[in-house]
Amino acid sequence: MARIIGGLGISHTPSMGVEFDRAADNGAVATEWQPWFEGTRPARALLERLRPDHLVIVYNDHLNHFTLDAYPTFAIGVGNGFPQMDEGWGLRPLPELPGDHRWGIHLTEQLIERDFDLTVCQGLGVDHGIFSWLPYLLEPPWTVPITPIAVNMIREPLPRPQRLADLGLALRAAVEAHPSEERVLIVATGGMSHQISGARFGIANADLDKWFLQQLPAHLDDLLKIEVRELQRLGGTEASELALWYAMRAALGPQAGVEYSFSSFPKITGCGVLVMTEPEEAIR
Amino acid sequence: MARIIGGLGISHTPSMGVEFDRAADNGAVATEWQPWFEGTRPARALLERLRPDHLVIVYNDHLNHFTLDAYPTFAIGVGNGFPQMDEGWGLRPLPELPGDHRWGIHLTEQLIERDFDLTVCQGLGVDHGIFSWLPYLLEPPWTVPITPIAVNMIREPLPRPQRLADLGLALRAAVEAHPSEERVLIVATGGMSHQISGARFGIANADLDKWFLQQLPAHLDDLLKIEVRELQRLGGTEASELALWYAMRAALGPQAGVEYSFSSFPKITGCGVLVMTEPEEAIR
Amino acid sequence: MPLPSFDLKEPGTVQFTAERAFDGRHLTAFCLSLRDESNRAAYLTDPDAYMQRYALTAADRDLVRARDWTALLRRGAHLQAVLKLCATHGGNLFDIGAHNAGVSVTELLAACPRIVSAVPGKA
Amino acid sequence: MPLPSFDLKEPGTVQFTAERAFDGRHLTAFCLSLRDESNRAAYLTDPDAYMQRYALTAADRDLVRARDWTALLRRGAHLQAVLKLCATHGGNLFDIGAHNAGVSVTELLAACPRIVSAVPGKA
Ligand SMILES: [Fe+3]
Ligand SMILES: [Fe+3]
Repeated sequence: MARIIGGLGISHTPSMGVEFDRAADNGAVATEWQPWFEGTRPARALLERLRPDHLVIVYNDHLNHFTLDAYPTFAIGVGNGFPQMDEGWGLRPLPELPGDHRWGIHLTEQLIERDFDLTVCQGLGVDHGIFSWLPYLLEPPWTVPITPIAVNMIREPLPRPQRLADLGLALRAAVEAHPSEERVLIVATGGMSHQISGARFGIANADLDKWFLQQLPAHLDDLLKIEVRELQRLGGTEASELALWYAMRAALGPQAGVEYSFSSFPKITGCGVLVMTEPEEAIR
Repeated sequence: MARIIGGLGISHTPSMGVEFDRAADNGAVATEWQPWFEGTRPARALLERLRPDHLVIVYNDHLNHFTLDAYPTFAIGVGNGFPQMDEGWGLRPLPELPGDHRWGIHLTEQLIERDFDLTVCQGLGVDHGIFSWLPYLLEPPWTVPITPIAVNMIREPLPRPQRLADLGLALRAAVEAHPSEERVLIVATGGMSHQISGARFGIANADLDKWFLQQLPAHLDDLLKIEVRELQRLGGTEASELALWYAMRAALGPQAGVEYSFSSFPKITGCGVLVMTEPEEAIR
Repeated sequence: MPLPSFDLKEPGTVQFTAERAFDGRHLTAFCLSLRDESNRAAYLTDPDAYMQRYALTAADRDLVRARDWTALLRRGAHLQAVLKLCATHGGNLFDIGAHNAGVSVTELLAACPRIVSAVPGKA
Repeated sequence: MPLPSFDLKEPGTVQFTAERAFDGRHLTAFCLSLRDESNRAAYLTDPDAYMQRYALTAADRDLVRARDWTALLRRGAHLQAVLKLCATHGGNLFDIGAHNAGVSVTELLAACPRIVSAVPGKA
C-alpha cells in the first residue's frame, strides 16, 4: 500500500507568485519578501529529503477556473496535467502541473465510496492557489505528479471545518488503499490572515498566524470548534482559507511531528509554512 | 416550519417527451404509449389534491447541461427559473421550470451544513430528466416553484445507494427548517429498467420494475443492500437510475403510505410512477 | 434476436468506466459541443475543419467519419455524447443500438421491448 | 489610517452572502468573462456593446462605467470577479481596496500591513 509520509501547510497569494518571477528576472528578492524567501529555504530542503512520489494538494480556486454558474464544494482533478489559469495579467513563465490520471481515478473512487460528493474534473485549470508557492519549494520542470482537490472558499455556505478534517481522514484511507509503495505528501494551502476588500483591506493579524501554526500540530480538535466566522472576524474574511489546513493535519497520524514552521507578513497576506512528518519519516 | 406532504417517484425518458408533444399535435396518444398516458391520470389527480407549494426534484442530467470537464456528484439549482436544454433535436414547446432562489439558498445552506458537498449552480439548464414527465402531471404554465438536485448517474463511480437515502433524510430536515408553512413534495425521477447501448439494447425487465415499486414503500433497507451493479445486470445499465428513488422514500416518514403505483413498458424504458403521502395527508 | 443476457460483459454492455471516461475525454467533448446548434452547422459544413478544434487523434477522426458508433463507445466517448453526433447526422438511439447489436434498425425496432424477467435474490 | 476593527460589519467588510451571490450573478459573470484575453480586447474596444451580451441592468452598467468598485461589491459582484474588471482597466487589488476604504492608493500602500493582534478566546 501507498502511505502518507508527511504534510505541508502553506499560504498562497498572487503577489507571492509575482515576486517570484520578479526576483528571478532581477536576481534579487525585494526587501519585504526577503523573509518569506529565506523562510521557505528549510521547507524546500525538507521536501527534497522526503522524496514524495505523489502530492495531494487541497487548495482553493479564486474564480479563475470555476464560475458561480456551478461552484463545487469539493472538486478533484483527474488528468495528466493541469494548466495555469490566466488571472487577468497574462500567464507566468511556468509549466503546467504534472498529474497522473490513475491517481485521480483512484482517489475519486475512494472518496466517493466514503460519501464525499466530488465534482470530477477531467479538464481543470489551476490558479495562484498552487502556482504561487510551488516554485519556492520545487524547481521546474516539476516531475512529482499532483492530484489537486479544490475546496469552495468563495461562496457561502463554506463546508464546515469538521468536513475538512473528515476529508483529511478519508484521504489517509484512500492513500493507504492505493496498490503501490508510493510515498505521498498531503499538502493544504490557504492564505493566512488577510482581507482584500472593504475598509478592513490589509488587516494583518500576524499573531493569529503564529498562534495557528502553534495550535495546528497538536490541537486540531480545539481549532475545529472555532467557527470560520471567528477566524474571519479576527484575521480578515479570507482567513477562512485557514480551514483548508485542517485537511492536511487530519490526514496525518496523531503522532506526526513538526519539522519546520515559519511565518511572515510581507504586505497584505500572512505567509506561513508548516512541514510535518509521520514518526517513521522524522528528520528532526 | 415547512413540511413534507408526500413523495413522487417517476420514470423519465426522451421518448416520453417526444410522445407528449406528438399526442398534443395529433389529439391522440400512440398505441404503445396509451397505457402510460392513462396510467399517469390518477397521479395527476392526486397531485392536484395534494396542492404542493414547492417541489424538490432529485433527478439526473444526461450530459445535456454538464460535461465531463466538471461532473458533479450532487448539484443544486439556485434560481428563479431553469431553462430547457436542447438535446440535439431542438427545443420542445414548453416554458422554463419555475424556481425560487430563496428555497435554493435555504436548501443549499441546510445540506452543506449536513456535509453534503453540493455544487451550487446559479445557471442550471435541465433536460428530459424533468421535462419529459412533468407535462403529464402538471399543465403549463407551471406555477409551483421547483428546486432541482442533479445526481451523477453518468460517470463511475456513482454515489452509494445509502448516500441517496442519506440525502433524502437530510432533505427532510432541511425542509423542516424552512421558516414557512409550505407544503413540500419530494420527487425523485430515474428511468426504470433500460439499457440504450450495447447488444443488450432494449432489455425490458418489466417484472423488475413491478418488484421495485412493491419493495420501495416498506423495504428501503433491503433495497439499499443491493449493489447498483446488480440492478444494472438485471435491468440494464441505466437501471442504475432507480437508486435516485431512494432519496424520495427516505425523505418520507416510516408511516408514509402508497396512494398510487403503476408501471408499463412502452418500448425501451420501463415507465413507472409511485405516489406516497404522509399519514396526515392520506387520501386513500 | 436472442433475448439479452443477465451479465455486464461486452458486447452486451460497453461499460463506461472511469478509465474509458478519461481516455475518451476529447471525443466526448467534441460530441457534446454539438449540443449547440451553430456548432452542429459548422461541423456539417466542414467536419474535418471542425474536428481540428478538438484534440482528436487521427484514429478518433476516422471513427467519427465512419460513424462507427460501437468503436466510439469502446474508445470512451459517452453514449449520451455519441447520441449528439448521431442526431447531428439525422440519426437516433436505435441507429446506435442496432450498430452495437449487429442488426438492422428494423430488426431492433421489431424486437423491442425485449422482455426478460428476474429480480434480485432470485437469479 | 485607523487600524481595522474586529467585526464583520460594513464598511469594514462587504460580506459575499448567498443572496448577494445570486443578486450579482450577471455582474459576476460579466466580470469573469474578462478572464479571456480576447474578451478583454472586445470589452475595451466597445464597453457598451460588450456589456450588452450580459444581462446587466442599466444601473449595473453605470456602476461598471463609473468603476465604482465598492458599489459593485455591494451589488453582489464577487471581489475576485471585480478584480478581473479592474485588471482589464490596468488596476489591481489596491485600487479596489483604496476605493473601499475611502483613501488614496498611496495612503493604503503606506498603511499595509495594518498590524493588529488577537487570537480566538482572547478577544
Ligand atoms: Fe486564497
Ligand atoms: Fe435517465
